[in-house]
Parts: sequence; structure tokens; C-alpha cells
Amino acid sequence: MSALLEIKDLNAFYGKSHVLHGVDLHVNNSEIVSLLGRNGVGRSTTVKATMGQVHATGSVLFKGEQMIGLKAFQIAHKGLGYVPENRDIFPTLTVEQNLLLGEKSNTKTKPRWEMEDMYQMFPRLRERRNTLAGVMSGGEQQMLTLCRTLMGDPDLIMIDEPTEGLAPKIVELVAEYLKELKNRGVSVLLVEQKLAIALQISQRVYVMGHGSIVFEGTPEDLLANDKIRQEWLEV
Amino acid sequence: MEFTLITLLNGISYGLLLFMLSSGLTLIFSMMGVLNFAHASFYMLGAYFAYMLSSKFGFWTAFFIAPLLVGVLGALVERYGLRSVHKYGHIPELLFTFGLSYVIVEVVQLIWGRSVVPYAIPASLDGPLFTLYTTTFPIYRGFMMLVALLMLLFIYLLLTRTRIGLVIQAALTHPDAVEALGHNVPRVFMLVFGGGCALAGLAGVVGGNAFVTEPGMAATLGSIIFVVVVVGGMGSLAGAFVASLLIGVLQTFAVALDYSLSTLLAKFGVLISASSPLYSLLSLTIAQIAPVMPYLLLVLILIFRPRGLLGTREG
Amino acid sequence: ENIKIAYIDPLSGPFAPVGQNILNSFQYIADKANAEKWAGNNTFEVVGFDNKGSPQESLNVLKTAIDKGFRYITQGNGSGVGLALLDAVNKYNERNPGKEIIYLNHAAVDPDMTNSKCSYWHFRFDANSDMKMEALTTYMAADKTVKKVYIIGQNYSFGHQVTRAAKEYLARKRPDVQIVGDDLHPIGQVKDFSPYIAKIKASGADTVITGNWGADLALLVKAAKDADLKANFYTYYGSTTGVPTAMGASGIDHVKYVAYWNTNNETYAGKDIVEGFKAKYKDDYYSLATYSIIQAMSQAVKQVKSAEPAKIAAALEGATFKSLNGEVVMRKLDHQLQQPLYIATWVKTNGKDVKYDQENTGLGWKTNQKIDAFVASQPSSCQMKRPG
Amino acid sequence: MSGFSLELKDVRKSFGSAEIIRGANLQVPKGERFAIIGPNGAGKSTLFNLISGRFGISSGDILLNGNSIRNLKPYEINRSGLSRSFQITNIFHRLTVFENLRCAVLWSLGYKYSFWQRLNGLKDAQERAEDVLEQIGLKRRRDVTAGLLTYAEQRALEIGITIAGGADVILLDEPTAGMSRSESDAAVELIRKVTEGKTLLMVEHDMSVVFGLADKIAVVVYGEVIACDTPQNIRNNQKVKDAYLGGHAPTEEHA
Amino acid sequence: MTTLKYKPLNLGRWLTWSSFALILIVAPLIFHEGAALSLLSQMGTLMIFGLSFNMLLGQGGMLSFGHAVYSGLGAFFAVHAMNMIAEGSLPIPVSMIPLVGGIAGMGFGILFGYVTTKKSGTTFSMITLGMVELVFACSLMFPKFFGGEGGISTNRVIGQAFMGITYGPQIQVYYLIAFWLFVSAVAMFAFTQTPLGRMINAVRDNPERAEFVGYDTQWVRYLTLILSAFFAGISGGLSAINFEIVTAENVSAIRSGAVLLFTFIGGIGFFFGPLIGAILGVFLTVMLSDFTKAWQLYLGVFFILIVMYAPGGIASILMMNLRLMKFSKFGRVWPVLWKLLVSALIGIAGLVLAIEMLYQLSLESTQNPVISIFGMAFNSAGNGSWAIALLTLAAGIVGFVLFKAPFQKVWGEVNTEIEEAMRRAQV
Ligand SMILES: Nc1ncnc2c1ncn2[C@@H]1O[C@H](COP(=O)(O)OP(=O)(O)OP(=O)(O)O)[C@@H](O)[C@H]1O
Ligand SMILES: Nc1ncnc2c1ncn2[C@@H]1O[C@H](COP(=O)(O)OP(=O)(O)OP(=O)(O)O)[C@@H](O)[C@H]1O
Ligand SMILES: CC(C)C[C@H](N)C(=O)O
Ligand SMILES: [Mg+2]
Ligand SMILES: [Mg+2]
Repeated sequence: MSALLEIKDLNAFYGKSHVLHGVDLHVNNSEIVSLLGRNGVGRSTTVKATMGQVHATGSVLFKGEQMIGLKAFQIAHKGLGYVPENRDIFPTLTVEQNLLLGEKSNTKTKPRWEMEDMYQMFPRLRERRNTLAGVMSGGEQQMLTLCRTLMGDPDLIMIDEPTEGLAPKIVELVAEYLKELKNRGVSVLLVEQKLAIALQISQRVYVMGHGSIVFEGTPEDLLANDKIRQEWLEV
Repeated sequence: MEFTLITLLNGISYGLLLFMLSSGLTLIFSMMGVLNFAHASFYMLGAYFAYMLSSKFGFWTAFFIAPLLVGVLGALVERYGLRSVHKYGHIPELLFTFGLSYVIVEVVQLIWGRSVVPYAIPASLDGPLFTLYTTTFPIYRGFMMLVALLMLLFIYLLLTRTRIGLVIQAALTHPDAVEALGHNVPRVFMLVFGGGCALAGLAGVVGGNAFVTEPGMAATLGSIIFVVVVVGGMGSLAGAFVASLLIGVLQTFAVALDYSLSTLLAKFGVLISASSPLYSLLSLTIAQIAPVMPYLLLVLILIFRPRGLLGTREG
Repeated sequence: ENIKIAYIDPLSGPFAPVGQNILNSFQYIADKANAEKWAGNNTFEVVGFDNKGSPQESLNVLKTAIDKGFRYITQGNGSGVGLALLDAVNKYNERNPGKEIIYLNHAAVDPDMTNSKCSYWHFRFDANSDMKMEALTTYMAADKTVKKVYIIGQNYSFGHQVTRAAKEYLARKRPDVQIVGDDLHPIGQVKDFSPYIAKIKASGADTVITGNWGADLALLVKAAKDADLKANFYTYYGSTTGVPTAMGASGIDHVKYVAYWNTNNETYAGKDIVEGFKAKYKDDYYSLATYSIIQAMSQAVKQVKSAEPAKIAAALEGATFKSLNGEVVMRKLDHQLQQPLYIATWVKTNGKDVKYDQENTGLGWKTNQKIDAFVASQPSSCQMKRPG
Repeated sequence: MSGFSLELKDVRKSFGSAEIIRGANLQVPKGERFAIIGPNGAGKSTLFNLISGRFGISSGDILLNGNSIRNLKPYEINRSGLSRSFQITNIFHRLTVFENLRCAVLWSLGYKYSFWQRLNGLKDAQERAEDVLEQIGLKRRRDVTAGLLTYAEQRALEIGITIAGGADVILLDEPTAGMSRSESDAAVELIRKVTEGKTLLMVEHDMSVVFGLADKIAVVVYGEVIACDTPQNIRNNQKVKDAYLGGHAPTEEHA
Repeated sequence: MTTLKYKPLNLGRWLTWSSFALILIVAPLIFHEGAALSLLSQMGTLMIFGLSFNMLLGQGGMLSFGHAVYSGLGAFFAVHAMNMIAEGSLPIPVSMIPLVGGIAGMGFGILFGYVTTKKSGTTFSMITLGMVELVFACSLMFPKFFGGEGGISTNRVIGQAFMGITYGPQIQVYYLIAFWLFVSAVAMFAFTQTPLGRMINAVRDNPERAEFVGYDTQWVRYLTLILSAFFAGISGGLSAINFEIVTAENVSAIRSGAVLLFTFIGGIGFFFGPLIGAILGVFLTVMLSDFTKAWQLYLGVFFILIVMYAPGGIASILMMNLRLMKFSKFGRVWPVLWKLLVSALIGIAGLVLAIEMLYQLSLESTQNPVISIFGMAFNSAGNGSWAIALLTLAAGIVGFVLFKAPFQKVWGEVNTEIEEAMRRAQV
């Protein structure tokens, strides 16, 4: 079967500075794939580029369709979800309004999730449903971004460092939920710092170094491969 | 009694006209954060378009078409002007509209000349609506009030029944994130700006013949509607409505009151002669300071209640 | 010799219409004069300078004009500007003896300019607001139905003068008449006069006196009609550009104006000009001062055989010449033209005594009365400082 | 007076109806390194905001070196020797790194609102700024506009600004958030270095950082300090485990 | 602005300032014909005004719609002071009048500033807007002080001549202005190099953090505003001397808008931006309106273009190209640049022609339709000249579109190269 998301020879630029040099990766239906690497190697850029938020060349096939050249909102409508790093919540709106904006107006099928499910996941959000998102705690904002994207009922969700600033306990929760997503048939492309989590929940992992993929394999492979780990992950 | 009632009516109808103008401004201001200095210019365009159309196809055609034209114009302005400025931040945006207002006035003069154009009230709406004691109240003013109220209703529905407001507010701070959620931000911005201008245009259609249609008409209303928007509370439609009425009535009544501090003092037997110090201050009548009132109100509000009467957020 | 006159008046902004009309009038008359050799072989050229209606800008423009070699300036739209120019001209002439310039005033009618502030280099060809008020009140005095008068005006020097004069003169001529109220409103800013009208109504006035001009007058009359105010309006500027259109039928019969001329005068003097002007500019000729000025200048130039302002000033003083409203005198005492005045009412044209309409409204001004110069004439407190 | 740098006495804070801080008590001895941990939304940052004067407190009292700073303005509190960093980076984006630091030292050196002295003439300010620049290891980025720094560098600058004023009580909110292992190690070193002999109070979710730095750990849950003890005891404290740490105790688990 | 790296090459700074002084001295010798002198004088006052305005906008990020209040009230006090000198009730020389204005401006800075600077951002802007309208409306209520519509006039030739300086001749006034301009400019630049001057930048960038390093942001804004009001007042005093009249419009929103306009055109990002702005400003408003009735249209369009394509103002364009030259890359841009410029010029020519003819037709319909532009005569009624106009315009547009892309490409490349170079230099 062909992959759900297939990225080939992706090059990305900030203005004129060339950040991604030919990234190749793919994500299959209902699997969790982690994208690892040191700071600044270009993981966020990879997902941003896929989402059409960074000027990029190459090929990004989602459900067989070419995404390069489409606008972000068009890509979103194809069913690609994106949870940005650094908590891009809408500070001037309430929690609930934030979630509302996640919903897609023109969804034909009944979405997998309702607002209710979100509150189930993070009761904290229900408590604060009517506060302005801007004043929410760092962690709460993190939860909110995740849920907001889920409301759009994506088939593939790209998550950039979802556990940053979360209490260890919540981190574990999030890990559980990601598994749950997968079970409900949503694929996940996870950008993570915390190796433990990543290896624990993902079927395949990519390691990225200086704007290109340097390793692909199962978590086991990675654990086995000290060379890669030392060279590209640790110091 | 007659005087009070009539003045009240006048105040309200003037206030409602202000509202028609400021509602569009509030929308644009609150949603896009753009202080549209050219807003009154679009009001003027509305009047001139209406004048042009009504002379050919009659008032009612003009009534419906002119605002649309203005709206389209506004949308174009957003699409080919504001949008490219947007990334530089609010000050350039504001300055853009500032320059635009210059251009529009000039273009209007180019096309329709520098003097008043005979944009008349349609016969069907001319004449008295009712007579209070001896004073007649013109139909047209009643019509104006009606239109304003309908407008209020319409906008209210638009904002409460759709997510458009949310989308724009969010897009103000995090456009990328909003797009990533599947909203076509640029288009929404264009619609809002166009819509806001259309509202101004409509105000022009009804205001233009209620008063005069001349190249100066934008300048005279320009800053007062800012007062309305700010006093009411940026982004609060209800606020704009209240503020419009407040200022309308306030100004209308103030004009009529010839009392001054000295008259007050006189009540206590203190007589102020032209020679006594501060005479010019003490002898100022309320009627004389009428033009200042809105701005006085503005400053006071901003100091003591910066988010305005019904505003939710500051600045 | 070609005599260049700098026309310093608003050619942009709210008062541009009036400014443009009068500039056209000047140029029309100048062409006529040159064609008909009023000043022998000397010709006139009137060049427009936009002062944007602002006193300060006017002084800039004045500088420019002087630099461009103009020795004659004319201005009228706004006594505020007028007073400023007057002052500037005096200063310039003091500082540049031998290079004097002359200020030919065509419409700025604040009496001060020919009284406390009178100047040897300033000549006014309009009738000042006191003269007009004299005429107006004389006319009103005869009308016994006038009982309660309301005065409303623009809040600037001219407006103030009108109010003052109205009160004084009525008190003198009709002590029985009661001033039931007076208002000064910001000039060119009020868009809705209905509150003022309500006030006037409440005061029970049967007559309104106003010096308003431009939109300020048009809107006033309009609001009056909307509220069905029956009072008569005695205006100064019912005929200035823009007002007739805005007034339309609403002003019929109860708007009057006082001026030094009326197109529909007893002999239709100047009808060729009115028609010619209309044909050329599709606009109305009403500013007689333009005619008087060129006329007076021509005569002076012919007389002293020079265009040197110093000489011309001397010649203009006390000069008597023929204008369209009859034999007029530039009074030596204060340089105020002594001329008859007309009082007219806004009515439908009838081809008989009201041939000419204004702004194609089918409505025009019917002469009610012509007041002779000596009746309208006013004393002056002017202490003229003459050179040498 | 008490020997505590910082003392919270039954501090309470409500936003509208919601009471976020419900009677927090805490005593931070001079020169100690304190870490505050707790679930998300427990009120850690809010506590910081209350202490540093960003918000006024509803009731209770806060003592800085024995004197109440209750509801003082942020700048007043800062002037009396307390300085803080922010969870979301908060620097002067359009100024250069050096200018950022110089601004941070001006007041403490008593230049206040002076507009009659030449900045470049103020040797002490220059030197102080240069020192800090050295300490936070941004010397070679001296003249870069702060906005262009990488995330990690901005965090470092954030800390730099916080300590530059030479305050003796330092509050750091998640100083290593979003840093990779290597970077946060560096950060820990930096913090240890610059807070030498000062009283440090920091919020952190990265347990390795917490346990690496803190002499004492206070646990905040639902706006209350439920425990305040040495790292060892905290690690074994069941309440804390349930409320916060969850199953896994901190280990070397970062990429 | 101070975020630019002013490397301590003080030699360079000395050079700049002394050449500035030199220019001020020789300017009138070069431009002496016609109204040039009075134009220069106006530019001078407007420069001071603009610089003081930029203390708020550029340095402090405070967008004021009411800056004219300070210059205007300064001017009024100055004018009254002059009249008092004339009466002999005030024994100071005319040369010191600007100081009177300055102090007055400062006084009102202290008064109004206390209210306005309580807030920042949009709220600040709105309060200033309200304030200026207030003061303006007051001008009609207190005719004693403001002189109503006509304003207050005065005579600058008063007191006994000092070394033959009477201030009668414009040239003397010019040099007075030049002197004060120089002094004020130096002072205002020095301000950017002081602790307060730096903190106002900090407050602009991040008021909250500024509070957490010990500064009361309101005071920082307040003090800066007071100083800026002082210089505004000086410019007001000078204009009072220059025009010998002060009217209500000196305290109007229009005046305030104008200074905003010109400062922005000049460039708020650079200290000297307002200087350029002032020069252009006077050209556009005073000179252009002599040449054409369409001046307001041109002004508006020009301004819009600046906002859209060079939000950094003329100054930034200048600096960009200077940088190119510094890195000796201008050679690479020029070949693509000149084509663009030429086609732009052609287009503009066509546009101007069209506009002028349009004006002739619609507003001067009565004058003879022939107008002369660029020394040529065109018949605005005839199709011939219209064809010419439209063709030139079209040609210009086509050229512009054609050459835009290549230019942008090269421009982008070159600048990134430079930035790279600079980054490498730092690392
Ligand atoms: N807006 C930008 N402009 C210019 N360069 C950028 C921009 N954003 C990121 N970069 C650079 O691109 C490179 C990759 O950035 P990216 O954010 O993808 O790294 P990352 O792998 O996500 O690391 P992190 O852990 O910081 O998120 C970095 O060197 C960064 O400096
Ligand atoms: N201004 C405010 N108005 C209303 N609620 C607020 C405000 N500020 C904070 N809160 C609420 O107070 C609670 C505590 O926030 P705080 O930021 O202190 O949490 P925290 O302990 O820092 O959590 P995290 O570790 O995720 O940063 C949150 O639920 C937040 O929504
Ligand atoms: C043109 C006129 C209406 C000017 C007016 N008479 C004045 O003196 O101000
Ligand atoms: Mg990242
Ligand atoms: Mg926090």
C-alpha cells in the first residue's frame, strides 16, 4: 500500500538561507513515526514546510496528492493536522473559542471527536473553558493546542514537541493519548526531545541531522545503533 | 417640552447616523486592528455613488447598489493595498489608509468637481413624517433611523451566527496557526474590510442627501467617528451603538444650552463682569463648548476606563 | 504694460467653489477689459494662488507672489485671512520702501479693516458688514411683522461683527424688536443644524439674521425647512456658489439677501457679463467687486500713466468711477468703496423682474429694494497713516 | 528580623471567581537554591508573578529580606533586590545583545532616568554588561540584534538580563524549557555559576535539572505548597508521586 | 535609531556633524533665487519638529496624533512674547524667542504628557487624537489667546538691532533657524546616547521587561515626551518668528498628521530620517501646490507608495544602497536597477500628464484646454495628447513589470550575501 504521507527530496528556505537539504520520509496509515534530532537541525522546519508555512521545493504527497504549492488552509482541508511548537494558542479567545476554531466547517463525515472528548482527555481544560487562553498556564496552553488541532479531525497529525513544559505525569498521559489516536486510525508524525517517550510509543523513528535524514528504522534499531545515537543525538 | 422632545429626536437620529458610520469602523478596527482613517472617505464615496446612480436609475437602485460598489472598492483596496502593508504592522496600515483618504478626496473632486452636488431626497421620502406640536419631523430622518437599526440587527446576526469574528481575532495574533486550522485568512480579511466599507457606503447613501454631498463631507465626520469607536470600546458593536447615541444626544442638547459658569455663579449672586479674571472661561456657554464635548468625553474615558464603555480589551 | 494681480484665495478645500468662481469672474473681466482697452494699452492678468483658506498659508503664498514680481494682490474669502494679509502687506511695505504692494479686497468685509486696522495699502470694493447691516435693518424696520429676531453666525471675526452690528442697529431703529437669541457655531463644521433650528423655534423668532455662507448657510436653510420653521432669513451670502443648489425650492420667499448688487437689478445692468460668463463657465457671475476693481484700476492707471503701486494708491484714494451698481466712490478716509446696496428675495424666475436664475435651479433673486450709497454709508474711525 | 530572603505568608490570589493560589506558605533561606515543581496550572508561574509584582495579591503577605513587598510595583520590587525571568522568552528584541544587558544594569548602578550622561561614558555599566556577556557566553554575539538569536541563545540572554542587575534574589521560570539535553546541561552550569551566593527560586519540569540544581524542592499543587523538602525526600514522597511525578522517577531520558 | 550599530567611530560622527553645519551655512548661498530662502527656513523648522516627533515614534514607539499641540502652543507663547517685547514689557532679544516656545511646549508636555503617557500603544494614540481636537476646538473658545480664525500676528523687527541683525531680511531669520536647528539636532542625537534615551528604546520593544529591570515605564515615556515637547516648542517658536503669525491650525490634527506623514516618508528608523522628510514635506506641500492643483493627489499617492514599498522611508532606501556601495555590490544591481528606474520615470511622466489633463478638463474646463507640462504644450481636449499620455503610461507600466522580477532577484541575492557576510563577520 502507498504511504499516507510521502515526502521526497524536500528542500526548505528561510528567506535565502537553505535549511532543509533533501529530506525523504514517509508515514503509513495509523502508525506513529518520530522525528528526532538535536536543536536546530530542522525538524520543525520539516513539518512547517509540509504544512506549507515555509517556502519549500521537492515533493510532499498526502493521500497521493501534491501538497507543495498549496496554501496552509487548503492542506488542512485535505486532512493534515499540525500542532506547532511554542504553543500558538489564540490569547484573546477563550479556551472554548480556541477549540471551536479547530472545527472544520465543511466536514462531510461525522468527526471522530467532539468537544466533549477533549474535555475528557484534559479535565483541566473543562475547568478553564471560559478563561482567556492567553492567561492559561504554559502546560495548559500546550494541551489546548493539541486538542484544537484534533477538533479538525485530521487523518495525519504532525505534533511538534507536545510534551514541552508538561509535568512528567501529564507527559505520560499525552503518550497514552497518542497511542489512542493511532488506534482510532489517525497517524502521527511526532517531533520530540524526550527520547524515552518517542521510543516507547512509535513504530518507526527518523533521526535528522543538519537538514537531512541520517537514520531510519525501528526504535530497537536505534537503541542498537550506538554510532548514530552518539553522533546525532547525544553530545 | 416640544423643544426637549424634538431635540431628543434630532439627537437620536444624528446618533444613529454616527452609528451607521462607526459600526463599519468598529468591525474593521476591532477585527483587523486597522484604524481605517479612510473610513469617512468611503462614506463620502457612498454618497457620491448614490448621487450618480439615483440621477440615472432612481434612489432605490442607488440605495442597494451604491453600498455594494463601495464594498467592492474596499475589498480591492484591502486586496491590492492593505494586504501587502499588513506584514509591516499596524502603524503602516494606518498610514496607508491615511494616505488613501487624501487620494479619495482628490479623485472625488476630479470626477464630481469641488462644489456641492444636488443629491436630493427622493420625493417618496420627502415631507413630514409627523408633527409634534408645531414642529414637523421629516420622513427621511425616520427612514435613516430605521436603516441604522436594521444595520445593527444584521451585523449582530453576522457576528453571532458565524465564526468569522473569532477567525479574524485569532488571525490578528497568529495568522499561521489559523491557516493551519483550515481557515482562508486573507479572504476573510478582504471580506471584513469590504463589508466595513460597504456599511460606511450605506451610511453615505442615506447621510449624503440628509445633509450635503460635498468633497468636505469626509473630513468633517472623520475624527468624530473615532471618538465613537473608542468611547464605545474598541471592538464592541453595542458599545459603538451606545456611544453614538450618547454623543449624538449630548452634542444636540449641548448646542441648545446657553448656560455658563457665570450664569451658575449669578444664581449665587456672584456677578462676573467682562473685566474680572477668567471671564472668558467663566462666560463660556455649554453651547459654545458643544464641539469639544465628544473629545472631552474621549479623553476622560481613555483615562478612567481605557477599554471604553462596553469594551472588552484595551488598546 | 501688463499688470499682474495675484488672487490669493482658497482654490482647494471646502471653500474652493467660491474661490474658483470669483477667480473665473476676475479673469473674465480682465479679458473683457483687455479686449476693450479699459486701461489703454495696459493689460491685466489675474493669477490664482491657492491659500488653502488659511491665514498662515496665505502669507507663504504672498511671499511667493512677491518673489514672482507681483505688486498687486486681491483676496476676499475670509476676513480672518484678510486681516492677516493686511498686516503682512503693511509690514512688507515698511521694510521694502519703493517696492510697495497693494491689497485689493474683494469680499473680506470685517469693518475693522477699514476702521481700527485701516491701511493706506488696502482698498475694499465690497461693502463692509456694517453697511450691509445698515441696509438690512433699514429694510426690516419698515416691516412691522418683524417682532422677534434671532441672530446666528459663524464663529469668526466676520460672524462676530454681524452679530454685534445687528444688535446695535436694530436697537437703534426698532427698539420694539426683541432679540430672542444669538448663536455662534464653528465655521464649516456643523452638518446638522436641526438643533439650532429647534432652538430658534423654541425662541419664537419670526426673523433670522445670519452672515453664514457656503455650506453653513445651505444647511441652515435646509434644516429650517425640514422642521417647518416659518421665519424669514435675512442673509449676506444667499447667492454665493453652492448655496442656491442646496437651498433649492426650500428657500422660496423666505430667504433674502443683502449685497452690493443683484443680477436681476432694475436695469439688468451687466446682463451681457452675466450671460457671457454663464456661456463660458456654466456658472453664475455674482462678484461685482471683480468688475469694480478692474474698472477702478484701469481708470487709475490711465490717470497716472504708470502701474507703480505707490502712484496707483494715491490715484485710487477718493477715486470716483462707474460700476454696474452705479456711480461709486473709493472713500479717501478709510478706503472703503461707497456704493448702493440691494435687498433681494429668493423666488421662481418669471422672465419679468426675475430673468436670471442661479445654478440652473429655475430660481433667482428678486430685487426688493435698492438702498442708496449715502443711506448705507457708515462713519469710520480710521486714522490713515499715509507715506511721507 | 528573620534570616529568610523570601517569605510567603498564606498568600492568596483569585482571578475573577477562580481562586488560583489558596494560601501558599514558603520560606526561602538566604543563599539557598529552591526549585518549585507541580502539575500544570498548579500556580507556579502565578506565584512568581505575585512575588515579582506582576499581579497584586488578594490576601496574605510576601516578605523580601524581612520587609513586606505586598502589592508593590514590579520596578519597586526589582529595585529592592529581586529579579525574575519569564517562561516565554521576554527580551528587548530590537536591541543588540549588549544593549539588552546594559539596559538591565543601568538602574542598579543608579543612572535612573539620566539624560545628561553619555552611555558610552559610563564605564561601570559597560564593564558590568561585558562581564555578564562573558558569563552567559554570548560574547561573540555581542552586537547581534537580540531578535535574531537562536532559541537557546535567547534563553541564555533571558537569564543574563535577569542577573545583570545584581539582585540577590533570582526567580527563574522554566529556564531550560525547549532545550535539548546538551543545552540544558549547559544552562544548568550557567545558572549554578551566576547564582553563586544568591538566593535562587526556579520553576522547572525537567526533573534532571531540578535534582541537579536544587538544595530544596517545594511542590505546589492546586495553589498550595503541599511539600517542601530535600530532593531525596521529595523523590520518595508518595503524595508528590501521585500528584506530579507519576510512574517514572527522573532518569537520564532526554535526547 | 539606536538599534543601528553606531560603532564608536567618533571621527565619522564629527565629520557628519560638521558637514551638516557646513550645509546649513552654505545652503542659502546656493539656493538664493525666488522663494528658496523662505522654503529653507520652513524646512529648518519642520526638521526640528520632525526630529522631536521621532523621539516619540521612532525611539519610543509612541504614535502621537497630537504632536502639533506642543509646537503650536509653543508658537502661540512665542508670538505673545514677541508682542510683549514690542510693547516693551518683556526685555529679551528676539533670538531667544525659540526658547520661550520651547519652555512653553515643555510646560504643556508636563501637563498633557502626564495624562497621555499613562497609556501606551493604540490607547496613547487615541488620547493624543482627542487631546489635539480638544486644544484645537478651544482655540475658538479663547479668542483672546488664540486670536480666533485669524490667529495672532506679530512683528519680528522689534527691539534695537544687535550688530545690524533686525530679522527684517529673511536671510537673518534663516540663519537664526539654522542655528537652532543645529543645536537641537545635536541635543536630540545626544539624547539617543543617554540612559533615558536607551531605556525608551527598551520600553518600546518590551515595556513589561523594562519594569522588571527597575524602570517605571510610564516615567520613561513621560520624561521622553516632555523633552520632545520642548524641542517641538522650539520649532514652534521659530515658525512664529518666520511667519510672524500663528493660527489655530498650528495646534490642529492636520498639522499633527502632516508631521507624522513627513517623518514617516523620511524614515522613522533612522535618526536623520525626519530631516529628509522635512525637505520632501516642504517641497510637496508648498512648492508642488504652486505648480499643480493636483498636489494633494500626488502627495497622497506618493505617500501610499512609500508605505507599501519602502516602509522604512527614504532613509532606509538610502542606507540600503549605501550598504551596497560599502560592500561594493552596487555595480551588480545597477544594470537591472536603471532599467526599472527609467521605465518608472516614463510611467510617472505618462501618469502626471494624464492627471494634469484630467484636472484641466474637469476643474478648469473653462480655461483653454492647452496646458504645458515638461515644457511641452498638450491639448487636454485633443485625443492626440491623450494618446501620448496613455501610451507613455502603458510603456512605463510594461517596462516596470518586465524589469521588476530581475531586479528583485538580484536585489534579494545581493542583500542576503551581505547579511551572510555580516553574520560571518560576527561569528
Ligand atoms: N524564522 C527563521 N528564520 C531564519 N532561520 C530560521 C528560522 N526558524 C528557524 N531557523 C533556522 O533553521 C534551522 C532549523 O530550525 P528548526 O526550528 O527546524 O530546528 P528544530 O530541529 O526544530 O530545533 P528546535 O529544537 O529548536 O525546535 C535552525 O538553524 C534555525 O536557526
Ligand atoms: N490572569 C489570569 N486570569 C485568570 N486565570 C489565570 C490568570 N493567570 C493564570 N491563571 C490560571 O491560573 C492557573 C495557574 O497558572 P500558572 O501559570 O501559575 O500555572 P503553572 O503552575 O505555571 O503551570 P505550568 O507548569 O503549566 O506553567 C492556570 O489554571 C491559569 O489558567
Ligand atoms: C467671501 C465671503 C463669504 C467672505 C466673508 N464675507 C468674510 O468676510 O469672511
Ligand atoms: Mg522545533
Ligand atoms: Mg508556568
